Amino acid sequence: MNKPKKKLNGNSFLLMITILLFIIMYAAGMIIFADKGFAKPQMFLNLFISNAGLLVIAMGQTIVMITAGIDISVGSVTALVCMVVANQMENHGASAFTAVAFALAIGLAYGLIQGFLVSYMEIQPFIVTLAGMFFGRGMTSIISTDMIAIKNEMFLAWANYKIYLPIGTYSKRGKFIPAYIYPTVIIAVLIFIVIALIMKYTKFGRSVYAIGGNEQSALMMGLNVKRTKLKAYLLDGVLAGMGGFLFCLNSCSGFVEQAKGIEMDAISSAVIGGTLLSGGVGTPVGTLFGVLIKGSISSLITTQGTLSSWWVRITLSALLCFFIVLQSIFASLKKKK
Amino acid sequence: GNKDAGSSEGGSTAAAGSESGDNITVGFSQVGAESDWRTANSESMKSTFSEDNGYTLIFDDAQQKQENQITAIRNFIQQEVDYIVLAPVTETGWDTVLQEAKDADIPVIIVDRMVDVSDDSLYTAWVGSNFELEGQKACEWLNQYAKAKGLTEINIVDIQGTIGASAQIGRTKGLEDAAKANGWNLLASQTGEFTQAKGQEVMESMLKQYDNINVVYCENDNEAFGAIDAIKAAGKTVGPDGDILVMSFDTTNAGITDTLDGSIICNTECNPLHGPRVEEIIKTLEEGGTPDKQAYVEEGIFAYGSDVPTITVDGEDYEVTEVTQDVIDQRAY
Amino acid sequence: MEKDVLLTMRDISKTFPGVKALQHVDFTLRRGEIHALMGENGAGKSTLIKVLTGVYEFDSGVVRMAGNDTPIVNHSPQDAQKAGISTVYQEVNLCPNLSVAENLFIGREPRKVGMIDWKTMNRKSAELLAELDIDVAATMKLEEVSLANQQMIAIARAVDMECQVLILDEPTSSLDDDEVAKLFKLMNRLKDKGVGIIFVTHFLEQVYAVCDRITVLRNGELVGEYQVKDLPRVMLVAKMMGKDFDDLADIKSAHEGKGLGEKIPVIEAEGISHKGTIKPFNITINKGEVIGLSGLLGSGRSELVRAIYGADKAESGTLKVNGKEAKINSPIDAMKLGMAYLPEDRKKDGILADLSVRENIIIAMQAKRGMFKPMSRKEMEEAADKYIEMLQIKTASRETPIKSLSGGNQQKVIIGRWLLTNPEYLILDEPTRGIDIGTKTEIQKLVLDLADQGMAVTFISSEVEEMLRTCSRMAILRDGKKVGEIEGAEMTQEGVMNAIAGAGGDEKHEE
Amino acid sequence: MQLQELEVTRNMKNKFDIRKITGMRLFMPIVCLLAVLLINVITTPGFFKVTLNNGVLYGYVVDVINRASELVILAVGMTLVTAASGGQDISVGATMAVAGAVCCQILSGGQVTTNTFENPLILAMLAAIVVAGICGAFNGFLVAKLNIQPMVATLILYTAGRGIAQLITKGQITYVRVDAYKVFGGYFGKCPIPTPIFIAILFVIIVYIVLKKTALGLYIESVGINGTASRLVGLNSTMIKFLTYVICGVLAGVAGLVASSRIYSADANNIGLNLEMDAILAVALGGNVLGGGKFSLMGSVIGAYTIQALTTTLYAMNVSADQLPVYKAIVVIIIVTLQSPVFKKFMANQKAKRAASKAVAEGGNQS
Ligand SMILES: Nc1ncnc2c1ncn2[C@@H]1O[C@H](COP(=O)(O)OP(=O)(O)OP(=O)(O)O)[C@@H](O)[C@H]1O
Ligand SMILES: Nc1ncnc2c1ncn2[C@@H]1O[C@H](COP(=O)(O)OP(=O)(O)OP(=O)(O)O)[C@@H](O)[C@H]1O
Ligand SMILES: [Mg+2]
Ligand SMILES: [Mg+2]
Repeated sequence: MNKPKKKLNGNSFLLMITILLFIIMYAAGMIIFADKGFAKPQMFLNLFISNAGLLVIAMGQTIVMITAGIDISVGSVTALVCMVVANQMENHGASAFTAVAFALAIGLAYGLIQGFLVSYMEIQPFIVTLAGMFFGRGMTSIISTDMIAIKNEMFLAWANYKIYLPIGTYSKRGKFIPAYIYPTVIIAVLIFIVIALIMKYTKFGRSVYAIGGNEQSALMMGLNVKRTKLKAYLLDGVLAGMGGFLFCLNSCSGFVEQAKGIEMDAISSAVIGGTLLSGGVGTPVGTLFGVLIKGSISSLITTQGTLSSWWVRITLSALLCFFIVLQSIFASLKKKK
Repeated sequence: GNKDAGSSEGGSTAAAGSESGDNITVGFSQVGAESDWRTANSESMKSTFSEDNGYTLIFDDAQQKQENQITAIRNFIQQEVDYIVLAPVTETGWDTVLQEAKDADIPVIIVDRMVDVSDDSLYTAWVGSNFELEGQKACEWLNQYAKAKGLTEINIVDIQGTIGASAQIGRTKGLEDAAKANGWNLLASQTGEFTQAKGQEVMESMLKQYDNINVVYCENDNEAFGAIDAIKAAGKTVGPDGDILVMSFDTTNAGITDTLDGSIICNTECNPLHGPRVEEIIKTLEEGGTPDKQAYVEEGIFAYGSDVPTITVDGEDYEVTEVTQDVIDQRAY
Repeated sequence: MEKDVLLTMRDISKTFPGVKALQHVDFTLRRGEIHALMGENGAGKSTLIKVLTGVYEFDSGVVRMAGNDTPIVNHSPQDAQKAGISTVYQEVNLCPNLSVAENLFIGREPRKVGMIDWKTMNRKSAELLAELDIDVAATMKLEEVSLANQQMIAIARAVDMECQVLILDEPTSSLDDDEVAKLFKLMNRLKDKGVGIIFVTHFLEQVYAVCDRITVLRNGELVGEYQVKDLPRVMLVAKMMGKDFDDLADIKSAHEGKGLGEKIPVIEAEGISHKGTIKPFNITINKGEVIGLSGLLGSGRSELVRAIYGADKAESGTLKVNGKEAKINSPIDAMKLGMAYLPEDRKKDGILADLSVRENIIIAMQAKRGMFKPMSRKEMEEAADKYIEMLQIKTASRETPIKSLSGGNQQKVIIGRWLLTNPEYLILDEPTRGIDIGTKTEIQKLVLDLADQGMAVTFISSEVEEMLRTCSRMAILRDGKKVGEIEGAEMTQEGVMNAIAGAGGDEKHEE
Repeated sequence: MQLQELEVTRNMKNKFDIRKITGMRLFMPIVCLLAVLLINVITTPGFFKVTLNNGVLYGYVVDVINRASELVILAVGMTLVTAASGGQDISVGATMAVAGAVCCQILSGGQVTTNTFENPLILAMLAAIVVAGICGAFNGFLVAKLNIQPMVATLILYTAGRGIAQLITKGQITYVRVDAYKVFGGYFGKCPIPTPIFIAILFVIIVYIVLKKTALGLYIESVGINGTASRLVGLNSTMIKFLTYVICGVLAGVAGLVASSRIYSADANNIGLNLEMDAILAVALGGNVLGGGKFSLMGSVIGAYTIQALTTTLYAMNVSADQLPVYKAIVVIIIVTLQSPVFKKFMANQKAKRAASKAVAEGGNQS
């Protein structure tokens, strides 16, 4: 009687659609802009190189969004991390290792405080993290209003260490150029894998989903809602700190205006990847594709390269809109079935 | 059209390309379109590197984000452009990506802000404004003007640009040094974020705190407009015969119009027309020459009336242009 | 402490703003007993349970558990679980976004090298589901499961936990007889193992079928603790209500013959169907008639009325209202034609949790009148007061948010909401779910009264007896198909059962 | 026993008035606003001085009320959107820029600066508000009809909006140097009170009356609390959500016109910049739940004034603008903590404890 029907449920269906749309879009880009190098493997790797920090930050964002929360402070945490890291190394002679510790400590502190306010004080996450965003940005400028360039040798060695891959392309001049990545990519991908495993295979991960699905029920089912939420924000904070550090490895500097709007990128990546702001739904894999999709939309626009500033903004959001609407249409089609 | 793959041999690809009717490809990463100045700057690039002039311009708008620019440059490298022109959002953090460009043998020309890199060979040349010099010029003008007018006590407030922007840093430094040197009374500094609305709000607040302000040093024209409104709303007057002198930078069309009637007493230019300068550099490179590492664009200083005909900064003389309708009409931006 | 006492609660008091929910209540649970907790709606049963499991903090009193000399206080359901108390709460409390298996095992997932072992979890779930005869796949998402099965899953979860005390707060309210029987079997098994079970229900026959002892609450106060055998039914009801009451009164015969002689159809549905669930369906509902829809769980009763009401769009078929063909695209169209629909899932489709009782009562009327004709404050208050009075809704005031009412009282508010719109055709999908027996009889009477006044009613209930008492005609559904109508003499418990099970009853449909 | 009860009721009667006030939903927001203002009594003695300067009212307090106007207007729209859809419209700042751009471009007839109206003012303003309404409708369509999450749906115009505004102004700031245009952000005739104050109050009153005189308020709350249940009681959830977004768009348009009139120009990059966050903050400071449902319009309005009071206060204290967010963050956290359910419960418990010990003491005396 109990035939377990192997049917694709709504969410994994959407994830498939998202991945498919990404592949179609990227393939289209490769065909249209073949002469502009879009088809090169390095172009694809660049998506990861440029978005390593964002990917890690978006992982944290995904987790808090699944608890039905949100964290809009990640951008300013990133800026704060970059500034502190740069300031410590350049003005206080800290080593690159100490800098990593600072980055994680900032993330941890943010996670603890915001997590406490959200879970134990029951203050709305948007407001808590909005305050966190204000605070981080303000602190950054209190530390220094100047731009600080990082000249620390070990740090630069990390940042500039190219890892060549056994693939590559020939340049117009006939030179073989091997494809490469930076260590940041490896770290980001590792973190992604760890988070994906945590969300799928640990009690904490599943509790996060349960809380997002229905907080009251989760409580009644005997889950420790408050502690789980605190942990979620803690993890998010640490990931923001880590992401900030990766971001810093990419930009090698600290300044006030850094990473503005990263929070919106992280949120929209997660959403494109199928995470619901109302909680309970979303996967790290989805978010990965969300990041890749956002990255390739920008990449397509840059490659096109004849748009004026305002058309860039409009096109960017038109593509985003197209994507989101398409998803929503697929979702409702699925529901009707 | 970038179909010169066949004719590509050695380093003179682009030159060969342009001779055979093919275009030189230039990738330009612009900060954004945050001000009229920036729009004029983009326009200058676009009109210089047009198809008609034998170029293909790949324009990228970074929307004020450095990370976008880093991505864009990587993209340009993959597109194998002939030159990269970079108007950096920030001065710092370019080592890695410029190294990638260097590895790919693509010359990089920096415009507007300078970059702060560990190795100067990472970029080929720089074209831009000297913001500190702008500040020094403006302050020197004020110094001369005060002498000419017999102003003994100068109570000045500084409406700064967006904190951390090169223009803000340079212009503020110019003022702070001059205030110290000349014994001016620098009452307060507060950022107006280069906008009219904030400029007005900040000025309103300053006027309530200090009633002896006689000079306002606005770090761009928009802030100056706001400040003028705030001053008028407070029942004071601006201009040579008024209560408060308003100084400004950028010399946009709207700004210089206010200089015509003295509302803005002195307006220091910040020239956005970088296109021709960059083209000169590219031409030099195409011909196998070595361009100057640094090239400042020429910038004037405009003032109401002719009380101060010339100023001297660091031993160099600069002529002060008296604003007339003709001057305004003849300006390109 | 007595030797087999598992749990004692002494002198428990709990107040909510404006409500004294519990006052000096004592309760004792013994090993291996099924202990019924009885009382009218709002008597404080759920509150007592929630106090015990740490959902609410209590104001005063002492809780002790066997083998523990010091009083215990559970600060959260988690603590309660650790203390060996496993609970099924009144409203289904599961996570809709997780799979069935996860809902069964969350918080105690089987692990392998520290990671959740999904394979084992799904297998164990399948076993558990099979054991309880629940026809859902372990990998299904919970929100795709019908309410009744969700209820069963919640029970399965609670039962599967190693516990000393099992609490079931109205677990049977949306189950049909088969499921109830299954549940009872299970309860008896646990009882034999020495588990103490607290059982809340409004079905008296269920109390007498399984329980050993009864504790009665009234208005938050303890009435007393009794052995089942010492407390006949009539007395139990009297204790609960504080007055004598004969729930077995034949309310129907009083109305017999009062119905309209002439049959004037109000609703004529022809070929109504809904994708996947309802096969083309004909039904006529006359003025002054109460039609029952009967069938097993998931037979499509709810879906059918939803399609008529426009809550789901019907795929095919025509609908005539008062002889005129009607186009119904959304509930408001149906309402304008004089329909009213009381949904079965109160929590999801019924209550507007944060709004006051008053607003919850008038909202449908207000929607019908339209945005630009707001009801005056006075009108609203009068309407609210009328139904609070009429349905004996227990609430601190009419401005109390509905979410702080007891489950049964919430249901009454929703009934009031629809009566206020003065419908010509009223659809009631499980209207007496979670309602105490006094009020249940009142509602049944009310339905018959309304029918006498010419209202057409469709009545859905999992309780056959209740249907027999109220309906003048019954349509039987099976697997989304109408398989017959019964009327008059056929309308007996047996007749209905036979009809539901299919002719002869030999091909008894398994659920 | 009975005596004691009597005692309690008597005590309650004495305290009744205070309780009624402290129980009000607006109590906390008002207290917070007053607290922020009170800081100034100590730090900036002249803060509350209002003088008639040059025929207009002049002083910090006037500044607070005046500068808060756009925020107040936005907060009203944001409140409705939040209540109905349980999400926020983050495109309002960009919509303001679009409205400003449309208005100024029409007035200047496409030129960069103008000293005379090229087209009638009323036409330009109407067009601007209509365009803003269309922006709102676009958001509303995505949210209500396509069921896209509000923050993401509005993210589209959040990014595109300023681009569209720049497209309209061709990337330049359009100046309308005509005195008649400065009225909305300045002064009207000889009236000593800045016009934006009136505009803000006017729109608050309009929305308030609409909510009072129609059932819209109830509909919005109902839809925000439970969309499915609302549909079943005959509400058109889609339409109601859509409507709130349109209203929000229109109000953003009005705010855009005020902001544009203040600087008599259309600055696509800066009009309404970051104002969406402040508007959301205002809604929260007003004691509203960002998850939708019941709402308090006046709470949001008070929240908006609180934010501006805070900003002006910090300016008056000479806090540098780039460091200001730090203080703002701290104050915001303090305010929301004071309003949080946990804190309220804690206070209630404390009070109950005190009352209990007092009752015990009194009871002891009497027996
Ligand atoms: N969270 C709450 N806030 C305020 N009052 C509440 C709350 N929960 C319950 N009450 C009140 O406490 C009283 C007891 O409610 P309870 O839910 O315990 O009743 P019940 O016996 O379970 O009734 P039912 O049979 O209807 O489920 C009711 O008057 C109810 O209004
Ligand atoms: N929430 C739901 N999600 C998915 N399928 C459902 C849901 N509710 C019911 N169904 C399915 O729809 C069909 C008809 O269900 P319906 O609720 O109409 O039955 P019913 O006769 O009213 O039974 P019940 O006593 O459970 O209300 C069944 O196959 C059932 O499994
Ligand atoms: Mg109950
Ligand atoms: Mg049903």
